[in-house]
Amino acid sequence: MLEYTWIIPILPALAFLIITFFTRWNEKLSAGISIGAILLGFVYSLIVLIKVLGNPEPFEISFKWLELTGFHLEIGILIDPLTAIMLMVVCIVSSLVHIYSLGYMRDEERFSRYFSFLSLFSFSMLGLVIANNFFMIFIFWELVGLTSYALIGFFYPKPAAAAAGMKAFITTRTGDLGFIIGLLLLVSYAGTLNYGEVFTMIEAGQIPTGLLTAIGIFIFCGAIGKSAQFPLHVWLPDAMEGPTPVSALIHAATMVAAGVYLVARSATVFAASDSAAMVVAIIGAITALMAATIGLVQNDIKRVLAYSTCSQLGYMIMALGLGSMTAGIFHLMTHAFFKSLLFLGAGSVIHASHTQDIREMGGLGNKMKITAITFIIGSASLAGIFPLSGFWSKDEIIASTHDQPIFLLVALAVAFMTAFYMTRLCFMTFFGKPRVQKFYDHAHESPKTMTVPLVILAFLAIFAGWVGIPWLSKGFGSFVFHGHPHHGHADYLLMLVSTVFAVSGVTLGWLMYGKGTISPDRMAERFKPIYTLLLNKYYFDEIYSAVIIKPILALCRFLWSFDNAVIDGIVNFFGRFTLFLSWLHDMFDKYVVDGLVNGAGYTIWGIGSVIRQAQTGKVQNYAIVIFAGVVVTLAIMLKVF
Amino acid sequence: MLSETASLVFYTIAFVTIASAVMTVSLKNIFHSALFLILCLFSVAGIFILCEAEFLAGVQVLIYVGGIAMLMIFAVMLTRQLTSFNVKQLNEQKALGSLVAFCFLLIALGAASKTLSVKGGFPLAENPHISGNTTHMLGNLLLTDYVLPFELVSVLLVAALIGAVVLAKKDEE
Amino acid sequence: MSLFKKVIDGVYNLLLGLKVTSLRLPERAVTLQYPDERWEMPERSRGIVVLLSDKETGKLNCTACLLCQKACPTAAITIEREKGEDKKWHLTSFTVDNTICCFCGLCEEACNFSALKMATKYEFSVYDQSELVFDMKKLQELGRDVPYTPRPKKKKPVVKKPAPAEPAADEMKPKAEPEKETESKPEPEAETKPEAASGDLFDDAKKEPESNPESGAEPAQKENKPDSSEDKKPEAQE
Amino acid sequence: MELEKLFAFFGDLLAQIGLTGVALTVVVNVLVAAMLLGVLAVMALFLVWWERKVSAHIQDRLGPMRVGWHGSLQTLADGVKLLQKEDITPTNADRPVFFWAPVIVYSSCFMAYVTIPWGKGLIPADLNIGILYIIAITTFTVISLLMAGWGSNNKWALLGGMRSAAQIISYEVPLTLSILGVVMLAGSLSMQTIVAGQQEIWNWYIWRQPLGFLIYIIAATAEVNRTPFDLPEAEQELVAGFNVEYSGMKFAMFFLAEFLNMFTVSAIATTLFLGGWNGPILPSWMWFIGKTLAVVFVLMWIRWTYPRLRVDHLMEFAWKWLLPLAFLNLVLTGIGYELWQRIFG
Amino acid sequence: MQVGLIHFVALAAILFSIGMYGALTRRNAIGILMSIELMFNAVNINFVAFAKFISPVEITGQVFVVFVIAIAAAETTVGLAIVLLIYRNFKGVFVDRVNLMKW
Repeated sequence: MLEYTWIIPILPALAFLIITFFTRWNEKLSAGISIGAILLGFVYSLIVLIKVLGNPEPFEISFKWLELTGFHLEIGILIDPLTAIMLMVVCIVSSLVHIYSLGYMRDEERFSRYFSFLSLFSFSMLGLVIANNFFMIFIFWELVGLTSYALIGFFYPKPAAAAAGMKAFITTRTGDLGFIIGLLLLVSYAGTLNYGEVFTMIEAGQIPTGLLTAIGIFIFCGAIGKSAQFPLHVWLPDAMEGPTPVSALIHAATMVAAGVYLVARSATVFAASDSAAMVVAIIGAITALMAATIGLVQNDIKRVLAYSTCSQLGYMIMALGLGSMTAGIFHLMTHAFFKSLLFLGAGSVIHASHTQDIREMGGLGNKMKITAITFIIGSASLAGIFPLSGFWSKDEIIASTHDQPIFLLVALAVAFMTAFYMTRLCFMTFFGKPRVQKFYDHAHESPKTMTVPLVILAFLAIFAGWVGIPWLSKGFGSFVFHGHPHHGHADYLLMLVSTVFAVSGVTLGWLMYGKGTISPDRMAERFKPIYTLLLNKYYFDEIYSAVIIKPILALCRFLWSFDNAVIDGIVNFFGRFTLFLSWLHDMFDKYVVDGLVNGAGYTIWGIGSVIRQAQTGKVQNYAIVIFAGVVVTLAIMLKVF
Repeated sequence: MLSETASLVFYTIAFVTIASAVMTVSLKNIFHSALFLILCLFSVAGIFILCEAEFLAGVQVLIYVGGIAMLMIFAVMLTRQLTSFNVKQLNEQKALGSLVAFCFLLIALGAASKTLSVKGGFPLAENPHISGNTTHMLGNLLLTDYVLPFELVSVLLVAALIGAVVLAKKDEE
Repeated sequence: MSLFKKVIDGVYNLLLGLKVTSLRLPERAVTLQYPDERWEMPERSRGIVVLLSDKETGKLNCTACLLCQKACPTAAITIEREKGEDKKWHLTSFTVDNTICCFCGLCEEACNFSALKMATKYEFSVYDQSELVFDMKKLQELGRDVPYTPRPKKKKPVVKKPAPAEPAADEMKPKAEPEKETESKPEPEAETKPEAASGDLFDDAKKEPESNPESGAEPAQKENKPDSSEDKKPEAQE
Repeated sequence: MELEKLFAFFGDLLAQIGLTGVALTVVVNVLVAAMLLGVLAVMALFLVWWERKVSAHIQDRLGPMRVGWHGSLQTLADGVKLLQKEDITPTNADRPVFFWAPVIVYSSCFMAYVTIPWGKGLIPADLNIGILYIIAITTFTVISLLMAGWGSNNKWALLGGMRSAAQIISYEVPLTLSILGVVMLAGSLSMQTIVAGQQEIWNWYIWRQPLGFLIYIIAATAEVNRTPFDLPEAEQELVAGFNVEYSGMKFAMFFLAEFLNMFTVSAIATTLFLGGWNGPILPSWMWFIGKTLAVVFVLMWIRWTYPRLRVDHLMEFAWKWLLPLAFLNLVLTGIGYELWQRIFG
Repeated sequence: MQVGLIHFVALAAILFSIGMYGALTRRNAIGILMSIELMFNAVNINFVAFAKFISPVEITGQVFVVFVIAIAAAETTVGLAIVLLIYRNFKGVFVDRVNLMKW
């Protein structure tokens, strides 16, 4: 069974091909094919998960693709608990998003193309997950980036969408540059890119630690780009220009988690290099804190969620950097469910109210009960309210930081802020009085295809975390870390503290936006500089524009003028000079060389006109000569004479 | 060596083959030529069976008789003024041609007798009997040792098919 | 996909065709074994021309008035006549050339004396074309057993008057008009020639009397009833 | 099998007379051939009668009723009539070609019966290239049709012959490909082996090759020039096509060959797809003939249901539909076989 | 006389020579193609005969016959297409009238 796991990514790939080449003109059929493929993949990944649960030994098949002196590239699949979990997460979220899109994208143009892109994305993401070496993961990494680009810019007639797509692509490519450097370093030293072989070498200490640190940091660069970590996080909020289901799938649950997955996958590298791990942890912490603070003041519902994603990813990365792979992956899983739930819920809200600004919403809870309830469940899960799944995974992360006070502080602060901004979001969206009557009147509950995925995801957001509750003897930790059972010990004090932080965040949010005891405007007035800073996202885009983009453009302009004036001048001079020379040559050619050539031609023509009499033009005359030649040759060879 | 009966059959078939081949090249009516060509090809299939190549015999009949000869007849029918007996059917080099062909025959026969009759000149199998199912053996060989030529031939056939269509298609005005 | 739909439609229709033919297969044949069995011809079908004669006297009804000859568009009818002592024309020869007759029935229309009729007979194949020219004798022979309605004499309408007064008459009025003539001249041939009664007219007429059974219907009508209801046997023709 | 015993008996008898070796083989083979010829002649006569009856009843007619019970001897009477007819050869005909065409058509369709298994052990010769042999030998039919068309020196005949040849060559491709599916499953070209693979009704290849069967039936209908693919004969356009100039016994040979060909393709369909002579209780040859006649009936049913195709539709159907479908069938067969082997093998 | 390899080879040689004669002397392009088919068949006879008499275990010769038949089919197809073109352009199929390549 396991050796056919490659079918899971191949199914969406086939769907992509079929839609692109055959059924593009039939929208319903295209969507059906796409959904069918991912559902089949889901069923199969369920089987895989069950198999892996039964026997968590890593299963690997591969074959050599390219054999070069010194190293080889291979293609293969690796199924271990990590892969199985990721497969499950990707398949679930992907299938639900597919179904959701059926409703969300119903009236859009290029419906088939949308589904073909979704299928392609599923293919690349699933391929990324089951790859057994860094080379394959890089290929799928890029494919994921490509489809992300295509999907963000799906509404390309809108300039903002096109620009966002480009921004996402270029920013992540910056990170990928680091990634590929890391891979080149690795392959040049280790001679292989297969996980197992590389890790064995590292564990055996065959790679010097300094080099390992470089490799780790470079590989982490890729994760920084893909997972929108500081300082390359700027693309993720802009990516919200894409269709909301895409945001849910790619920019909340799967693609951005790829970075986390990559770090988790190469945990051995970071385990072997403390400084690399520290870099990872610091970057994660910075991102978590920074994004959370920005999220506090944003007004676009999707942007809030985007910054929240950013911050949660930072959280995971931080946990990974601190060596707790279980916590990171566990949070990745639960986060995938509740964040996609939130995004899909946000999509439902946007679909209903035709606005993305939460200041224009309010009171929507009356009109959209299912959306509101599921959204609040998701928010609570994200805020880490007991006993929703977010609580358990967040708790694991906080637990992993407990011997590093700074990180503990950061973690708790982020937990607090998360709870606060999610409460703010919920209250501004679903409660209170409608602020803009037009949008409120327009609002309505979304169709079944949209609400059913929401309900399923809400269910998962509640219960998915229970696989990792600390007092479960064989919990998530022992499963993901086969061989090194690591189940979290229930640290009740920490749990209490984190709950207190979360609840206080919720309370503050309720006070400010629910009850109105504390006026948010007054707060903004009071902390005006900070507020402005946060509202402008720490001026990252402006800084990048001033520091990188403008100088480069200036340099380009300078180079262009240099090129135009100096180099072209030289070239033109040589051109004119050459023209003169050629004129001279032409004269010589015409009268001297041509004379010789023509003379030779006339001579040969004269001879030829005599000889050509032998050519009858009749094919059989030639044939008889050939056969006579054959006969003579044979006679000579056989010594007849 | 073939058995007594088989030898008899061989002489019969050989006679038919040669006679029909002669008719093929000498008849004036090209349609009759084609029919005798079919007879000749059919008797060659008989020769194949004598050589224990049943599958090839089937293929020979199927492709030569059912395909190639049929194409010939079609071409004959599509190109008129072929059966008029007034037209010369042989060109001016018939004497020379027959001389060359005859020389070739002599040399080939000489070479064959020379190499085959001398002991040790040519290693003949001790038991000239193909054991096993030739179809299976052929299939195995074609898909193992000779898979490259096999595929190349398929490409060639496709190319020939397309080429023939392109050639024979009337230009669209 | 319209292509798939087309294919499915096509296959469905092919199967439908098969179903239709297969349902036909076990049905009884509608054709007859011709020389053994024959269809009854409808009474007004137009076969060959025959000459009618008076049932009692056996003399031809023809008065040699030449009307039919003039009416014939193909000149198939040739009449020769001579004036007798009683200053009336007498028929000497009446030939119908069936090779040129077009069976239009104009002669029958033209005849004022019920002298000729297109009989329902259609089998007159012969080995020699010349045998197709029927002379008077042959025509009379053919017309011997042909049922017909004699033309009323001039004063007849007066006799006919009482007929509508009959109890059943009001119902049959629209249809029975031609029939009333049959009342006045009872048809001796009716019993022997029942097949003639299976024509449309008689069939229609039959039903109405049955609705008022025997309530003073005329004898002629009583005769008609058994005629039509009694018989479907085709062999009675010959 | 009772017939096997019969053969054995004859063999013994001949051996007792003193025949041995080659002579015995020759005599036995000639006897078998003669028997086969007899059976086939009777079968052809029966089929002609049956076709007429089936067509008549489909059209609510009676069909032949005069000669024998429900006209059962009608074909015989027709045969006698044809024998008496004048054997006309057109003046400018290509005489030898004109003469040999019916002979070749008849003998080629007769030769196909060498490898058709009539029952358990009832096969004249179980060649290991069985089905290939049949496909190969039936191509002579085309040659003879072309010969008939050419030899008649008549434009209708020539057109009919060429149409027929074009049609048969075109449809031979999907036909052969559809057969290949069965050959792949059976792993052999031998008819007996193929039959042996279909012991029980659920083993019949029709269940594993439904598409192949469909293609085969369609292509076979076209192969034997029957409606809806009867363009070569198209009475309304070509006044009966290649055999327009034939009369008397030569015409009868074409006619009988046509019906025998129908029987041949049905017999092949039976052997390849419908389990051949396998069946319970009844003797195997009865099963074979019964199944074959059932297929023949289907062909007749089709003939009297559908109208004739247009000539360009005919070619288009063969090359654009049947051929891709046949390839698809082949590919599916390969994949299915492989998967079957992987999962259950 | 019992038949051995030499007989087959002789038959093939005769057939080949006949084909060669036809190819060299027939004016009709279709006739030439037919003669070429005869030559192919002569070669095929040699192949199967050698396969039988020299290496009956490895029937390599028969494999080559398969290739020869396939190539013959391709050759005929293209050849006849060319013949049809010749017929269309020169209003006849006599190859000695096709002499545009001279001089």
